[in-house]
Formats: sequence, C-alpha cells, structure tokens
Amino acid sequence: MLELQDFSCGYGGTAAVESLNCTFAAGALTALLGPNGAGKTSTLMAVMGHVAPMGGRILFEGRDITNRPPVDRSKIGIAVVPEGRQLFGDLTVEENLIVGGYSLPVAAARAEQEQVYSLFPRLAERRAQISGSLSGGEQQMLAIGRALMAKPKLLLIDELSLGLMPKMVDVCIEALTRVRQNGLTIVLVEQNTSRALSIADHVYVLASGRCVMHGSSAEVKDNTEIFEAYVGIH
Amino acid sequence: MMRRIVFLTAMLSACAVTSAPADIIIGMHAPLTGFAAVDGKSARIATEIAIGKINAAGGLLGQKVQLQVFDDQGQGAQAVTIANKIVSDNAAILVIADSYSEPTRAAASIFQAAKMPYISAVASHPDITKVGNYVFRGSQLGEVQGGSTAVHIAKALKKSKVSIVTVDNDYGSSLLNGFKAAMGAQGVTLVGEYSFTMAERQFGSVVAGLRRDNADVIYIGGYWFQGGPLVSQIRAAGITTPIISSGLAAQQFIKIAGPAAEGVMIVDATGDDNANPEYPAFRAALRAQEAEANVFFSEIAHTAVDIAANAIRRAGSTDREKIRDALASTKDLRTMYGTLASYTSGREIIQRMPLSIVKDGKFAASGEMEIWLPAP
Amino acid sequence: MYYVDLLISGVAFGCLYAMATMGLTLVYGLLRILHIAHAALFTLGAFVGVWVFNASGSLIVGLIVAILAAVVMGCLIYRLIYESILSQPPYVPLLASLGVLIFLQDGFRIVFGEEGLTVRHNPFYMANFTIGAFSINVIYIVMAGGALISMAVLAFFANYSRHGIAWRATVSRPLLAANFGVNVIQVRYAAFAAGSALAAIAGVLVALMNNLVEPHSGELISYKGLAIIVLGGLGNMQGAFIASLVLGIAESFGIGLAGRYVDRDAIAAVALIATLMIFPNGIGRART
Amino acid sequence: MTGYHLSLISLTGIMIVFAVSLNMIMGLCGQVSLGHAAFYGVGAYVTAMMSAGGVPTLYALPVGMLIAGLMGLIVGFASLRVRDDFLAITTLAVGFLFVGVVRKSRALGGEFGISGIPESGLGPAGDAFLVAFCVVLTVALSVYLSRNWTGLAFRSISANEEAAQTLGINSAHYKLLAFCIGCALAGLAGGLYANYARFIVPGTFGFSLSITAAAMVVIGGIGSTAGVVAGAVLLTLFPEIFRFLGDYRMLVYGALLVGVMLFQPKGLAGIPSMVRRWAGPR
Repeated sequence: MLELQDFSCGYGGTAAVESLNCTFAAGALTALLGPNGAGKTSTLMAVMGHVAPMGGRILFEGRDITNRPPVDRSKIGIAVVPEGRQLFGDLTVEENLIVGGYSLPVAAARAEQEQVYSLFPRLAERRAQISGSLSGGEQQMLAIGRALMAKPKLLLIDELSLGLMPKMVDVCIEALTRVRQNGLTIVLVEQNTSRALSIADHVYVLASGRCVMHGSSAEVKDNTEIFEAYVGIH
Repeated sequence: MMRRIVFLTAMLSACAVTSAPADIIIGMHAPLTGFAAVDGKSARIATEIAIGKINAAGGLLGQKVQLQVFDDQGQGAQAVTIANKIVSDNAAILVIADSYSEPTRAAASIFQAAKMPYISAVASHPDITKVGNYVFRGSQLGEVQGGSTAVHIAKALKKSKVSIVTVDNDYGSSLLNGFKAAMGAQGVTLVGEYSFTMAERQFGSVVAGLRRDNADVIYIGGYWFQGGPLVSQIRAAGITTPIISSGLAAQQFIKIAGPAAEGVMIVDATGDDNANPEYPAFRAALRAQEAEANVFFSEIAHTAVDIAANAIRRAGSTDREKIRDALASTKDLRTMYGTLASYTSGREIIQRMPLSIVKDGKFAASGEMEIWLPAP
Repeated sequence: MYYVDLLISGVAFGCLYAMATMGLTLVYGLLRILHIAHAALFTLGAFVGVWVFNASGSLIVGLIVAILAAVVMGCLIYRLIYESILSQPPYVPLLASLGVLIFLQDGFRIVFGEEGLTVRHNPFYMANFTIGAFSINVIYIVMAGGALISMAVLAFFANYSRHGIAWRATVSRPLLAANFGVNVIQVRYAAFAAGSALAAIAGVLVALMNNLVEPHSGELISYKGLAIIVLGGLGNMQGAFIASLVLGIAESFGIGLAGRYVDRDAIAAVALIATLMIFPNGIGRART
Repeated sequence: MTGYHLSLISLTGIMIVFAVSLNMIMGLCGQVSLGHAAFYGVGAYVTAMMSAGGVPTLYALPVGMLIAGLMGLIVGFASLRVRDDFLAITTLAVGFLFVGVVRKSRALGGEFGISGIPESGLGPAGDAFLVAFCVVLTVALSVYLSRNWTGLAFRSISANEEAAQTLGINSAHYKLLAFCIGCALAGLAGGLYANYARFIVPGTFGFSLSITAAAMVVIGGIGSTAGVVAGAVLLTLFPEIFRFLGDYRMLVYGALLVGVMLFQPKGLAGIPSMVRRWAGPR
C-alpha cells in the first residue's frame, strides 16, 4: 500500500528522517514507535506532503507521490489524524466533517457523514457545537471522523492517546478496530507502546531519524531488550 | 558621502537653470503635484498665459520675461528647498507664490532675508506679510473675507443666526477669526460652529448639526473638493437654508455639487462675467489648456503677474529694491481680478470685494460687498 | 432628532466601512498580510464605475464593470506581488502593499486626472426620504442596505455552503485544509475576488454620495481598515462588521459632539491602541 | 557652495539621522514601526516651542531629544505587549494620534503650526555643520551598537526572541533601550528640522513621513547602517534626482518600493554581495 524507499526528509536543510525503508501492507495496522524526536511525526507529515523530501521516494499503491502537493494526496486516498487533533476550532462538529469530505461528491459525503455519526454517536449529539469547545476525547473522535470522511485507503494517526483519559482511548481504538474491518490501512504513531503493541500487526521502531528495528508485534515484544533500550515500556 | 551629494546637486542645478542672461526671470512655486495639484495647474497655466501676453507685447524693459516654475507639492519642507534654490541661483528678480499658506509661510522668510520681492498670490495667512517689507499680498486676507461676510449677512441679507463650517487649516481659521471679530458689532450670532480636516469628504455629523441649528444662513469656508460634497450632502438632507461661502469659486465646485450649488453665494469672486475686457480671451486660453478647474486660482495667479509687471515697468530697472518700492506704491491697477486700489503699510491689498452667486451652473456677478478691516 | 441624525449617519458609515474593509479581513485571515493596497481597489471600483456609468448611462453596467475591474486587479496583486513574498517577514508584504497603493493612486491620477470624476446623472443626487419632520438621504439607506445585503450573502456563503465552510477551515488551519482536498490557492483567489468586489461596490456608493471620485479617495479606508481588522478580531468577519459599526458610530458622535477637540483619525487611533493594550493579540478567540 | 546646496545637505542629513534612528528599532531589534514621524514631530515641537520661547537652539535640541526618548519609552512598553504586525499597527495609531492631538491643540498652534522659529545664530553653514555633526554621531552610535554586545542582543531578539531569552538576554530591557534610543534620535532629527524649516505644521509629521522613513530603511537594507544612509540619501534627493520624471515621480516611487520588496528585500545593502555573486570566484 505505502512504501518509503531510502527516504530522507527534514526542515530547512536539517534531516529529521534519514534513509528510511518501510513497507506498510494493505489492510494492516502498522505502528511507528520510538522516543521523542525520533522522526515519527516527520515521517507522517512527509507522507502528507508537509515536510520537504531530501532523498528517496514515497510510493503509494505503486505510484511515486514524493513530490505531489498535499491537495492531491487526499484525492488518492490518504487521510490524517494529526497530533493534538488540530480541529478547525471555529467550525462546528458537522462543518469539520464537511471539510473532511470535501473531496467527495456531495451525496457521497453526506452518506459518509451518517457513517461517522453511527460510529461516534457522541458526535451526532453535538453536531452543531463549535468544535473548539468539545472535550479532549470528543475532539479526538471528531479528528478520526473527519479523517474517515474522505473514505481514505490509508489513515495516518499521530499520537492517538496523547492527553486522553484511558476510557476515551478505548472508545477510539474500538472505533478503529471497527473501521479496519472494511480493509482500511492504518499507520499509527504512539507514545503508549503497550497499547500500540496490543493492536498493531507490524511495528517499526525509529530512533534519531533511522529505523533501528522492525517486525511483527509479537517479534518485537519478544526482543524486549533491544526494544526497551530504545523505547522503554510504559 | 557629502562630496557626492554636493556633486550631484551641483550637476542638477546646472541642468535646471538654462536661461539666456538677458531675460528677466520671475520665479514661481505652486503645488503642481500632491493634494492641490488641480489648483497648481490652474495657477501655472494662468501665469504662463499672462507672461505670454507680456512677451507678445514686447516684454518688460525691452527684455523677454521668463518664468521658472517649481513644484512645492503644497508642503512647507519642499518650499524651503525651493526658496533656497531660487535665492542661491540669484537669477529671479521677483518670486510669486501661487500656493497654500503652509509652503508660502515657510518660504517667505527666506525671500525676505535675501531681499527678493515676493508676492503671495493666493495664501491668506496674516503672518505671511509680517515677515518683512519684501513680502506682498496678491489677494484678500482670510480675516477680511470672514469679517466682510459677517457684515454682508447682517446688512445686505438682513439675517442674524449663522452656522459656520470651516476647513481645519489656517485659511479656515482666519475666516473664522475674522467672522467672529466682526459679528458682535453687527448683531450676528453663531448658532453652530464646525470644522473639518483637509481630507474630509463625509459630512454626516456636520449635516446633522446644521439641521439641528436651523440657522438663517450657513457660512462655509473651504476648498472646492470639500465644498462640493458638503453642499451636496446639506441639500441632500433636505436643508434649504441659504449658503454663503469662501474659497469655493472653482468650476469644479459646481461640477461636483451640480444643482445643489444653485444659489450658493461666493465671497470675493468676480464670477464668470468678469468685467475685464481681456477676460473672455483669458478664459478661452484656459479652456484650451484644460485648466478651468479652479478659475479663481487662475485669476489671482494672473493678477500676481499683473502686479509684478506693473511694478517692474514703473521701477524701470531689474534692481530688486527698486521693484520692491514700486510694488509698495502700486496705485489703481487694473488686474484680471479687479482694481487694486493700493497697498497698506503692511503690504496688504486694498481692493473692493466682489460677490458672485451660482446661477444656471455659472458664477454670476452679484454686486460688491462692504469691506470690513480688522483692527490694527 | 439631532442624535438620531448622528446615529443614522454613523450606522450608514459603519456599514460602508464594513463593506469596504471586508477584503482586508479576508486577506488577513488567510495570509496574515496587512493588505493596505486594498484601499486602491476601492478607488479603482469608484473610478471605473463612475466612468462606465457616465459613458453608458446605466448604473448597473457601471457597477458590474467596476466589480470586474477590482476583482481582476485584486487577484493580480495577489499573483504578482504577494504570492512570492508570503514567507518573508511581515514588513515585506506590508511595505510592498504600500508601494502598490502609492503606485495605483498615482496611476489613477495620471489616467483619470487630478480633479477626479464627477457623476453626470446621479440618481441619488439630493434625493431624500421624508417621514414627517424626519428625512434621511437616500444614499445612506442604499449604503446601509447594500452593505447589509452583501454581508448577508457573504455570511450565508461562508456558513451554509461547502465551499464557504472549506474557506473558513482554510482560515483556521491552511495546511490541514489542504490535506482534506481544499485547494488553498483557489480559496485565496476567492478571498481576493470577494473582498475586491465589495470594495468596488463601496467605492461606487461613496462616489455617488460625494458625486466625486478622487485619486486618493481610498485613503478613507486604508488606515481605518487596519484598525477595523484588529478591533474585529483578525480575520473574524462578524467581529469586523461589529467593529465597523462601532467605529462609524463613534466617529459620527465624536465629530458631532466634540469635533473642535477631536480629530476623526484620532478616534480610531485611540480605540486601536486601547484595544491592543488590553488584548495584545486582538479581540476574539485565542488561536491554538 | 550656495545656500541651496547647504539646504539640501542639511535636509539630507536630517533624513539620515531620522532613517538611522528608525533602523535602530526596525533593523537592529526587528520591531516594525509605522509611526516614527510622531517622535520626529515631538522633537520638532519641543525644539520649536523652546526656541520660540527664547531658549538657544543648542540647548533646545537635547531637551527635544530627551522628551522624544521618553515618549519612545512609553511606546516601548507597548511593544513589550504586542508583537510583529500588531506592533506595526499600534505605532501607526500612535502616529495618527500624535497628529490628531497636535492638530486640535491650541497650545501647540493647532493647524496653524508654529512659525517664526528664531534662527540658531550659527548661519546656514553652521547649521549644515551642526546637522553633519549629528549625522556623524548617529551613524557612529549605530555602527557601535550593531558591532557590540548590545547590537548582538538586538539582533538575536530580531532573529528569535525565545532563543535570546534562553541565552539569558533580557529582551524586554533591550527592546525598551532600542525604542528609547531610536525615538530620542528621531527627536533630534525633528529638532534639527524645526531649526531648518523654522516653521512647522502638524501635517508634516503624518503617516506619509513615517512611511517614507520606513521605506528609507527598507530600500537601504534593513539592519545595515550604510545601506540605510544610502536609502535616506536616495529618497531625500528623490524629487531632485528624478525631476526629469516630472509628473510620474510618485508612480516610480511606488514601483521602486514594490520592486525592492519583490526582488531585493535586503535593499541596497544587499547589492554588493549580489554583485560579488555575479562576478563569481575565479
């Protein structure tokens, strides 16, 4: 589904990620783990087209999208749940969803909106509320819902659990498990490694912009020594 | 750095002055660009027409007259540079200011110090002539206009309650001061007093006040670009009070105010039916050069040349002191504006004050006003 | 009655300010540029509108051509000037914008003449609407009505159409909006077009009121527009509308009641300084 | 050398002092000010009032400087609260407020301004020398500040305020200092102007003068003392140099401002390095 080949990227000439080789299989949930500053968010942002590539390629469904503008990436099926939610704070819940489905035809977007509401009934209750005034958990639901509005093939999630009550994390993970059944590919960046390992199919561990270890969840869990050296189990 | 500036400016000034030595040079500054560019154009072309006539008739003292025009942009700082340049070049025998009070005041002391005769054609600020004995006026003082208006309202119009609206600069203030100084003795009272800035075009608050005042007469002192919108807005609000005004004798005023201008009385304006036999030809020449926007400015610019030429002829010399003396002794001179009776000891003009009234889109002469003079 | 008159004139001008400066608000919201050259679009609209009206005899045709001219010029200013300097420090686009304003104003002077243009057959000329002892200039009604209608159309678009919602999302988070398929460049052109169109309408209305357009007519809104976007909460349309009304009314009463001691420009200046000292980032919700 | 040349030199010198003073705030400290003419105006009015009251010019000038500097301090406090374009708008409003207040103030002559400001008694050459002296002083101070630690602090604020604070540089302290010095020097320039024109009106100190000063700094090259001096000379002599353009001066002026911002945001100061780049290493 998504492939990074010898990929480097960074800000203002300084590399944040170097020579990364990753493959994200279709239908799988892949977790990117690693300490702060390891380059996880930069990798996601590069896939969305917000970090300048410095070498290598990004392939999506076999197509080279390394230099495509962000606007195109949503059309080919990539969506993001950014770190800290980043809702359109002045807009209502429903309006956030409408923007999420902006690249779809009107009727399809409306249908998708109902799907999201059935996934998160809380959002349906609050559809006319200004999104900036929602609670943290509701905001995360809205961020996920907004990303799902575009009917993506690939969903990038940055720090799902950050700042959320455990109960809310459960609600979100449950929702993700449900949407995965439709074949959605997910890339999850997480600080909460135990949570991530419990749901991920495959794991990449990054440190200082490089991949230091990867494998299936089970493999990584078994290699606890190396893993803890880089990440530490929380 | 310094040397470079000096070199640069020396080069420039060498380019700027290229006149045959035999010519008589008259300097002039006017706002050719900037907010008053329309007035500056009217003045410059009128001056050129007046000098062209003199040259066509053989010049002055057997020499051709040459005009050097400078753009003061209506700004004091520019006028200082220009005055210094004219004085340094030492070529002009007399200088005319066809400009507003700010640049004229700024330049006057420099010409006085250089003993170069200087005629303030338009500017009406009282301090200008107080600078010294080389500085003369070419038109009526703001105070005189304002005071005479008060007298006219009481004696000719037989009204007493007046609302006054003046531009917030030295012209407007002098009008107001003159009006207030004269009104007491005439039994005229102010029921409303308003001012507006140079850039103002929106007079909603003033119009609201005028409606409340319900005066017998409204007196407006300002320029055409404010007077046009102001008079339109007054009439658009349904206020039908008679209006008398100073400073609006510009064709452009009628163009802007259109039917609202009808019946507006204009203080100190000769009207389109000026009695000077050369007047129709003058207007035709202005029209040919599209300089009819502010005929009042044109008339007094022409008048300044009339006054200067007369003095130079009588002085019989290009000696500046003799020209100064001749200016001071000007007597019963027929100008494009009217007849200049004489100068006061303070070098202010003594001249009858015409009144005109807007009728059918033209300025029609409407007799003369009694002159009020401020106490010395 | 006097106070009612002052209020009416204040509201009429407040509405006019709102319409004329909406472009500044839209552009600031999207690009964080103080688009002072916007004032020139107001003047351009007025000149073109009056010129075409005088030539064709139809105010509607004049208005349409004026809007087109201002829209084209507004988009050109974005394309030729701002687009390449968006990443520079804020003073760069600000001074470039000032340069454009100076350039265009002098261009108007050269093309249309120093003395400006007057309207030949002004339909609102000396027209007033009288109820008993009470009369209002028709142009005031047109000004307030025109502003309210155009603002309502804009507000409806921004709140109830998909494109309008996408536009607001772009103001809120431009990078992210792009990720949802919003074409940020198109949104920018739309903002310049809508703002310029409103400025052109406002310009024509002021020309009709004064019966005059001058090369520097736009100075009416250049600096005040900046005050309004700050008072209104930076890029916030409702806020800007309220700020415009407040400023229009404050000016009307300030000049009316204390005109001899208060300068019109100083009223906006005091309001601006006081606001910024209390709310250093402008009124309105803090952005996260 | 004629009076005209002396007068042009004086005016150019005054504008150099004024532009360099703005550069202290804008260039060295990264604080955009669009109301600098107000401080020039404060200096001019104080000097004019004192001279007219009989105080010799040489004593009146420092007082004007002091008061303008104090006013700068007040606005400097405002600059601690608001940043970037907000500060630009605040200073712009300060400029309008100054003109608005002076315009309506009877004590300051209102719209009439102050005329008949007595001569300094130094004569035209002496006045020009006084201006030249002030130019040397201002330029020397500007160069000194930009080369020394204070200048370093200024520049680090302009580059990155948070970083400067973590380095232990008290940005508030330096911002206030920059405003204070910059406005005091603007007051000096204003005082020199009052002595030069011997007649002042409020309109002179309005928005367009503030913009002209900002344009001088930016066209010259923000932060570069030499560039700003060149910018001030160019724009002051602009009407003289470009007299041949006649009616199209403002058009060219506007186009120049846009052109510099688009193609040479470093201003004139950036030209030498550009030329070097073109010439290339051999």
